[in-house]
Amino acid sequence: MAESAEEIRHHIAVYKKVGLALAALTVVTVAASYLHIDSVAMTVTIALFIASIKGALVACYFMHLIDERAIIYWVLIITAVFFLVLMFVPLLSEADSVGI
Amino acid sequence: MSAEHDHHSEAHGHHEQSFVQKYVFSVDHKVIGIQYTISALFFLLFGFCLMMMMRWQLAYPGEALPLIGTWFSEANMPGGVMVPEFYNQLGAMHGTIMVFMGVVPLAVGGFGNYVLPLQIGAPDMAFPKLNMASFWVFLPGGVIMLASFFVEGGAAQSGWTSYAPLANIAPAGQTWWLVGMIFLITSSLLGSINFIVTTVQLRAEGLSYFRLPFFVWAQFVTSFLLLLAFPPLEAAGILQLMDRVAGTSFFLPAGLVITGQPLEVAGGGSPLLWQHLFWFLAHPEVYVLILPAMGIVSEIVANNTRRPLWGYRTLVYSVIFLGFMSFIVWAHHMFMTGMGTAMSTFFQATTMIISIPSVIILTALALSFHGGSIRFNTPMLFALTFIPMFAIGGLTGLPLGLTAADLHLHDTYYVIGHFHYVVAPGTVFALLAGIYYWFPKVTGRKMSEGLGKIHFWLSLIGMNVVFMPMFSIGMAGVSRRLYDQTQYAYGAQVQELTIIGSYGAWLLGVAQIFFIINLIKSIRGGEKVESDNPWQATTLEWATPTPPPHGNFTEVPKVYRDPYEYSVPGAKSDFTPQFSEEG
Amino acid sequence: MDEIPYDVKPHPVTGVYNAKLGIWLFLASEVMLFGALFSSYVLLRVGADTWPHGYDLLNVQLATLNTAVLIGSSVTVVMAWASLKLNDLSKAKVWLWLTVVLAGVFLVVKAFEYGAKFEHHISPATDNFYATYFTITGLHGLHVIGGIIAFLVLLIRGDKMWQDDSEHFTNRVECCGLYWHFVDLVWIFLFPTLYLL
Amino acid sequence: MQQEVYGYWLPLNVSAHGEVIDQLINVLHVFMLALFVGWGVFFIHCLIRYRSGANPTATYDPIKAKLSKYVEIFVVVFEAFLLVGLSMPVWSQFKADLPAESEAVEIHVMAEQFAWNVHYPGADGVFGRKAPQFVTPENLLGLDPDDTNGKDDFNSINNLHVPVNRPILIRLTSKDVIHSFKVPVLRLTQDAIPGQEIPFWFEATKTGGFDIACAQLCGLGHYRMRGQLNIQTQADFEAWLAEQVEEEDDGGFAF
Repeated sequence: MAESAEEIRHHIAVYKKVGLALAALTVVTVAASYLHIDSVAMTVTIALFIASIKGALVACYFMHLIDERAIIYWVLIITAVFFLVLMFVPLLSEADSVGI
Repeated sequence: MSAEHDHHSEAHGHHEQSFVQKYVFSVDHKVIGIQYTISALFFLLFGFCLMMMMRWQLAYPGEALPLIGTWFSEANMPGGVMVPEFYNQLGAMHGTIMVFMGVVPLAVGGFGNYVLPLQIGAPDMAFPKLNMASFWVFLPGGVIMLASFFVEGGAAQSGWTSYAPLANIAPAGQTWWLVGMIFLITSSLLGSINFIVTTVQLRAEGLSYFRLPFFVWAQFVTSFLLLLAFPPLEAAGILQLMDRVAGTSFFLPAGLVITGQPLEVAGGGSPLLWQHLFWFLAHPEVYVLILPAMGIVSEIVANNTRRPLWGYRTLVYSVIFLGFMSFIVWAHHMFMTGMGTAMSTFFQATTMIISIPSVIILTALALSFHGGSIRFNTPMLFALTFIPMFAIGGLTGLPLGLTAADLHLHDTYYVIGHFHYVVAPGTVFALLAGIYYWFPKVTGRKMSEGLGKIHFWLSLIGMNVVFMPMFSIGMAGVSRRLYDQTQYAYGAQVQELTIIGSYGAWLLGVAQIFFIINLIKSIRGGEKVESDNPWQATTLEWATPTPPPHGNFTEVPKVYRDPYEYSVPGAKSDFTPQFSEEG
Repeated sequence: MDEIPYDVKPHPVTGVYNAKLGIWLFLASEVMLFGALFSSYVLLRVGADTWPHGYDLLNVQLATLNTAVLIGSSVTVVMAWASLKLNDLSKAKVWLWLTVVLAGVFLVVKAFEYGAKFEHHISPATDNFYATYFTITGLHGLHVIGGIIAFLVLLIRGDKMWQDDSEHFTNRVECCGLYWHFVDLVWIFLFPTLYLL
Repeated sequence: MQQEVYGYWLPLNVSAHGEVIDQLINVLHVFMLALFVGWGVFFIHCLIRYRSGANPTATYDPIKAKLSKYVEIFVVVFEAFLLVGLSMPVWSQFKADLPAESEAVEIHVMAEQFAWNVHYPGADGVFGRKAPQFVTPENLLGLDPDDTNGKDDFNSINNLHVPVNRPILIRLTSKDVIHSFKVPVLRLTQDAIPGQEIPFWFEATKTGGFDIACAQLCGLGHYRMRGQLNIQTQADFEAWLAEQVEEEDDGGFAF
């Protein structure tokens, strides 16, 4: 974690840039949705792609994940694994169901 | 220290504390541990009483409950005879109380809170106020659950699993159940955060991860399970609450006809969604019930065989692997919901895999006895009995994990027998062992060995007489949750086994009277312990004064060796504590 | 032994103080909570015969405004923390007040959105689209309220806390900030999933 | 021919697929018992041999336990065998290989609190369309009155008649909550999920009358949601069908 005043000032500059980037990406998301692309897969991909970039920016810079300690990374990696299980396994089960 | 300045030390202030601060809204992990223990024991007893009433109905369906039958309302027990609705309430609440208000709060809230900080050499939990909050969220949750017996239509009656849509259309008690669950879940979450941070951050100097007592490892893994598995059930609870209160249909498909009347909801929901979210929690929950028990048993076994646990590292790796795998086996509870071949193959494979670390843990514990010098005191009797009892529970899980065998055994008494062997003679025995074992540290007095042994032998017989026949009853095909199994030809055939089981349950009840007497007697007049380390144990909790004061340790503890250094060749005595400098 | 170690100062091995690890663990559980809700949403939507497009039914303009407001509040809260790091309490308090105001704006806008729906007799019971919309945004709204309460506590007790132990206070702002960014993060995913797909 | 149908272990098996299941369950229990007894003998031996009275000083060094390793490997291999060799084939036969509709006798079962509605297609062999909005006390199945295919359909409440030695294809639904269709003698359990139609099949190998139970808690009447399974010879079954169809002709709905 940055301690010196200079590093903090550098951080502040980064925060402003990230804030602007997020605002810009929000505009892009909304603009993209006005295109009303026919393919559902395409729409979902674009929307989630932009959201992921925004999320990554918030997590990396505002939440300082870009230079966080190993212990925090471990917690998040474990969480991410079970998050993916939670997101996809029920869906796969549903898809594999013999019922109609 | 000025008044301005003591906000850190509010938790550990030297100033005189009022009774309320000391015993009610205490931030001391030991007081909170005792609060959890006492409330959990009370809930366990209550849940057990519900079960003893159910056993009457099972053994003698339709006959008036003797002695206490007239205490109940006409709606529940007209003429002392239990009605099916009331039976279902007792069943659902027995499960909920035992799991969420009894065993977990005792194993994690009670033992974890009291013992874990002591074993790692910490002055308290990392967040004492959060710890207090966790208990004071737990208790209202429990009270809401019990209060639901008195609302219109009675308590929740859709099983402890609260499957939709049955739970969606159940009387108001179900709403109370959901609210109560949200409290209990929140309490567990707060607790688990505290446990993990405490274990990671507050270990004494020299206490590396591989020198942690196995109990701490078990609690550590358990906390991760609670942290990550409980939120999905909280989400599910919120969704079911919305279904019941706001008229949504998350779990309700269109076109339901309830007792001839179409159900006026938008539809489009999925009943199986509830099961996925529920079991995503409830399978890890099984390991939340069993891992702390394994931890307690390991402590007591090492202490009373007077030798190191066999394969400490293997045990640690197994417990981590168990914790991880427990997240990806849940749908073996759902084999009969119309699951196809791909997913069922995946889930039966993971289920078989998860049995391996359990086998390894049991083997390691059994091998620990080889070459020991075994003392048979009451805590040890309970702890060593845990091992074969858990083995029966574990082994009978195998047929249930294989889809083909499950085709016959699914939702029969075989299942009930299986998981009760894991949780009742398994976990509950381990918890009782823990009470006998740590009692001298908490109170400065030993519990009576004589009463303890009566308690043990009666409980052992009672437990097995209740649960062993269930395998046979289940094999014969009798479904669980039946108000009266004699309705079916094959149920009537095995009714006598059910009657025998009921007598076992009542014997078990009698056995607990000895335990209660022992507790009360020993607190007031038990034999005083002469030393701070009466069992001659090696772990850090025995380095504190008895009972441990605020802040636990009189000097900052330091750790020099592995947790179970018993009978080290060339050592002065047969135990070399972790905190002892010279070996 | 009385003081709890590493309450304020980072642990020499893990490099974090207790509350920071604690708040991340809490966020991990929150990921699973919202994860379960997202998972339910996907399962219901995939299983539905028809599912409306959010932009046909919901007010995208207001939601875009709200996205901007929340992003703004994330910037202000991180600025508050940076100001404290630079030893400037009064500036930090301004940033925190700004955060609370922005969070308030978010809730007011949300209230207008809800109000418009209720006026048209649209409720969670209408269909599963609205059920998920109201449930997830409602829970998110509760998180926003929680954040406001946390920031108000920090503001009201700020001077005293800062005097007692400035580092401890800075840590508290950092932890509340982490929580607040997470609330922002959830919204960043909620916005396209509910409004734009 | 007197044969015990129900007892203290597996009941009589009357299904074609049940034999493998029984084999699996029995083999597994022998394995479990062997493991438990072997392990228990070692355990009790340790308790007696190493009690503090007999062995005042414990050994610090762990025993080298090769045997336990072999046992663990054996357990793994054996579980893999059970899984791949016995369990999976039964399941895929049961779930994936549904019999062709031309060969099988198709029957619809609709569960409700607290009864099994068994829907037969009648003389024309075609099922009438069903929809929840048509459900009335006279029309429990919710048959569409405008669908001519449904005119001769009949509902046999809690009474499932099937012919022996023929594949029976059941399509299972539920009107209200989750139920579970369980017939112990058929080694069969299948949940009935509202909003879903789940197909499954079996082939009965013996005639007789047996219990159908509900295996999933479905409310206060769960315990008495009992149905009767009648496995008949082909001739008896056809005679029964004809009788039902006749009643249907006489009095409209035969409910």
